[in-house]
Amino acid sequence: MVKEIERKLPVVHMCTIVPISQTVGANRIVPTVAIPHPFGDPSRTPEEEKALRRKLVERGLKALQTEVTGQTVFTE
Amino acid sequence: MKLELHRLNVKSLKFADKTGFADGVLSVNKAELLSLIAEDELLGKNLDVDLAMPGESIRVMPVKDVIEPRWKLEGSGQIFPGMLSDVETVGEGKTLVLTGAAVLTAGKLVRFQEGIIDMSGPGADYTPYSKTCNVVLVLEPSDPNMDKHDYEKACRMAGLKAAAYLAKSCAEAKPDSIEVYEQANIREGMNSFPELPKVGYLYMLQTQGLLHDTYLYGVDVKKILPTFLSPLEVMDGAIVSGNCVSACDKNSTYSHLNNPVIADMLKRHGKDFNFIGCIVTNENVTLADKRRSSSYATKLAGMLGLDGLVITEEGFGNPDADLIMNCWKAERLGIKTALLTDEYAGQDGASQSLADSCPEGDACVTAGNANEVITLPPMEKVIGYAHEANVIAGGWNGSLAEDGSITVELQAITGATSELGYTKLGAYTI
Amino acid sequence: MSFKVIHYINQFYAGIGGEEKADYQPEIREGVVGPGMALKGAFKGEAEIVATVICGDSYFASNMDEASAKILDMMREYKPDAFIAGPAFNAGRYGTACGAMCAAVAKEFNIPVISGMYPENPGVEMYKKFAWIVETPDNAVGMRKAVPAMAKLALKLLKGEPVGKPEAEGYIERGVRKNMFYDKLAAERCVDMFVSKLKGESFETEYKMPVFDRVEPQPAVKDMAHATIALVTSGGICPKGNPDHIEASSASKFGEYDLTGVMDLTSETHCTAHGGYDATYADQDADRVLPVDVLRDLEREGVIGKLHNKFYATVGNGTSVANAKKFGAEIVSRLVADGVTAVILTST
Amino acid sequence: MLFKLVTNNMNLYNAVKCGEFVDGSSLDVLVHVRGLVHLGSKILTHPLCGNLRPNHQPFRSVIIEEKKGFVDLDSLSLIEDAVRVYQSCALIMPDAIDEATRGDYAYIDAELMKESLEQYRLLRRDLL
Repeated sequence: MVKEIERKLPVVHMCTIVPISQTVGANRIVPTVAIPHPFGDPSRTPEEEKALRRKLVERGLKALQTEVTGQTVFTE
Repeated sequence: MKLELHRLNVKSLKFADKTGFADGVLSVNKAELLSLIAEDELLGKNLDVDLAMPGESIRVMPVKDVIEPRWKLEGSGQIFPGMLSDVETVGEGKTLVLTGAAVLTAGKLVRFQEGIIDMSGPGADYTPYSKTCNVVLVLEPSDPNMDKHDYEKACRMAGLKAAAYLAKSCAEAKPDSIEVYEQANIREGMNSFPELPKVGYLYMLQTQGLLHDTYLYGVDVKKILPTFLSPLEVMDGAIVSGNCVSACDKNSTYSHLNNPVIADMLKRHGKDFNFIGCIVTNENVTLADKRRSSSYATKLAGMLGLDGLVITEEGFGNPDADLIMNCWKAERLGIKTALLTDEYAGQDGASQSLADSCPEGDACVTAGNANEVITLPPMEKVIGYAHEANVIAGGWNGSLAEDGSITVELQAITGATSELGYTKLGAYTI
Repeated sequence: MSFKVIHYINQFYAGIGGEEKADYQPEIREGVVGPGMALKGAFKGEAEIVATVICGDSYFASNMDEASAKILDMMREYKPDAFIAGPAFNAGRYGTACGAMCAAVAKEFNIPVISGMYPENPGVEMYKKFAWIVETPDNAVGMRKAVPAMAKLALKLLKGEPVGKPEAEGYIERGVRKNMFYDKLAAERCVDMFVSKLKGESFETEYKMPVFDRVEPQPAVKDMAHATIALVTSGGICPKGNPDHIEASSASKFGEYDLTGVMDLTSETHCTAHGGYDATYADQDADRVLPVDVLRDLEREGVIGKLHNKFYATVGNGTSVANAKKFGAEIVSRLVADGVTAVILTST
Repeated sequence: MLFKLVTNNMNLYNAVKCGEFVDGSSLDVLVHVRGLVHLGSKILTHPLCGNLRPNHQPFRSVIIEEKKGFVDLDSLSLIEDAVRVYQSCALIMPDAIDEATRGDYAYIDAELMKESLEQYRLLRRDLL
């Protein structure tokens, strides 16, 4: 799916299991928290959780604004 | 290392007063053979020996192991070292082979592991052991509540004993043919055929625990680190099956002795490649073991400077993980691989065949889909227990019809999808 | 006695009419109608078309279960030995109907089912497992080529003759494994293949393991403050109640959902349809899979131009590569049409 | 490190120091393990052990190291594959088979796990 999108639009794949993302052919990859809650962490307070989520989304936006030539994993 | 196989071509079987071989007929003294296996007090009183010949309307089930009768006439050690005989190294000298004969161990174990051998009809096409003249041991435990480890061992030993006994009793006969095999030591082997690629055989053995075990010189293979072995040792019974699951793709002791991959690699040695030897490895249940063994086995291949490995799997499911690890670890060391496995694609053939895969596994031969369903028509005679069809692997409740026909998946047929490649079965995508 | 075949065609090939008649209800007629004539000729008397089922494409598409049940009932009295549908060429709804009917007939009567389609017809991907689909050109000009191939395959199946590999027989690979006896032992075949691989010669593996290809990355987004960002997820997030009935695994569809005015996903409004992970956390707060709340904040703060007012969701779990590709292609063409700049794809 | 057995085999559950009993099918066991792996637990024994086709294995037992954090990739691919295998075929429910056969299945399952349980010191000594 990610490859088909990438044929026409820039896409950042945000997911927990980076190797799977690499296997399916994503070019911009941002690792997330956990499979059942990629953008959250139920052990934190709702405020902390949202801050965590925002950090991840900002990282995703940064990835979209970065030129890449091949598969790149953005960890900060 | 030099081994001569002295072959007697067995074309028929009969019961007689004396066990021996003449004019293609293997005579069996039933009482003597019975008393030999009855020595084991773990076995019960109602033991029997029966004969099943190719083309007869006979069904043998459930079958545990198939063993080819062999006996060493000369050379160090004796057949099935560490198991039946002393632990001395084998693979040299002269070994008598009753070609065309086999011992089948049949009887109840834990119930759902053993297979079916039909001597005629459609089922016969799927098992290599419908073409052998079979001496069938029908076994039972002396105590129905006996520990299953003990009983599995008793059955295993009964088969090996019978096979050795039959061959030993024919030691005086003049062989119909003699095959000579020579295996150079590593130094010589490495220096011969410098223009040819050096290759090995990675021999994976089922080792998951009770009823899923294999023995090397009597050692439980799940406890070894991968090790190097000459193909000639395999011909003398260095590897013995203690494996009962599943009938279609467990490697019988017979198929170890006659390993067709080894046979073909020896045939092409010096022509297409330089065959250096076998690396034996295991298929254990823990992931640490799987990682260790695959790394170690491929490391051995790397240390030997091999250019290629043929890899055979035993079993399916989690051994697929071992197969795949062996494959990509070898390929990443620059060692080219070809894989031999079987498939579990569902009765309709539409499921994914293997539980694991890797892009490096681009040369893969399969011995067929073990889930394909077959109906075996009734036979005039059943040796063993036909009603087990309802509980063996590959059968289901209702597999056995009233007329005696049995509808099962191929996995219930002994050797049907042999991953040593001992049948012509394969699969393709429609 | 020749074999009895039932033929399925749509309203167009029955000469009833085009799109305006696509809601035509199923009927069965004795004997041959339309392209059945060509089939009949190709059978050369070895099989006979005893009846022809006609159904409008739209009618079938919008009443699938009902239509196929009705058609099966109509067919019963003819006791067919085989079922042939189409050929449908590249007509999507016709192909889907042919495929669905083949699958239903095979299940109900356990007889050979054959259709003919262009490889890109969506009916192929959906039904190739259940039917023999002969590869045809993309339009009816290919009728002359398609019909004899379908008839030949049908006769082979009716006579119980073994069917060869797809390329030899002209059908589209079904992805189903079938056993056969080769001339050589598996061991010998393996060593043969091994030698070919060592020598660098070409060889054909007997079992293909999955492989993956790559796509060139798109250029970066230059002006994020004016960009429209869309959210897409394979994590199965959908409005509560899963209105489109997206399957928990092996999804056959994706959903398009409106985000107009949605500032935050809550347990009241959204849930996950995904069956491949513990749904507790996503059901409590779907922002954990699809971060709508944060993107709304960023939109308000001007970090991004805006959040696209629709999001797209499917379930990645067990979904076939072909379906995933199809979803991706369809979604991105809608996004491009809506003027979206870039995509955040979230997966679990 | 917390080693733990996840199983639907009551006999085995009763024989270990640390276990989690799943009241259900073999697939239920695998799905439960999958949930734990998704949260960071590591699988220590292959979820498909035993050379029986899934429709002949009413019991499943998996040893895991329970923890939270990064997903262990080997564990993940193993458990996802195992779940896929079990989802693709008919299952036997433990309570749908006669007692003698069920006993055999439970025994085999226990035997296959025994060495691994010993290796991770999970077997209760008082039962040895």
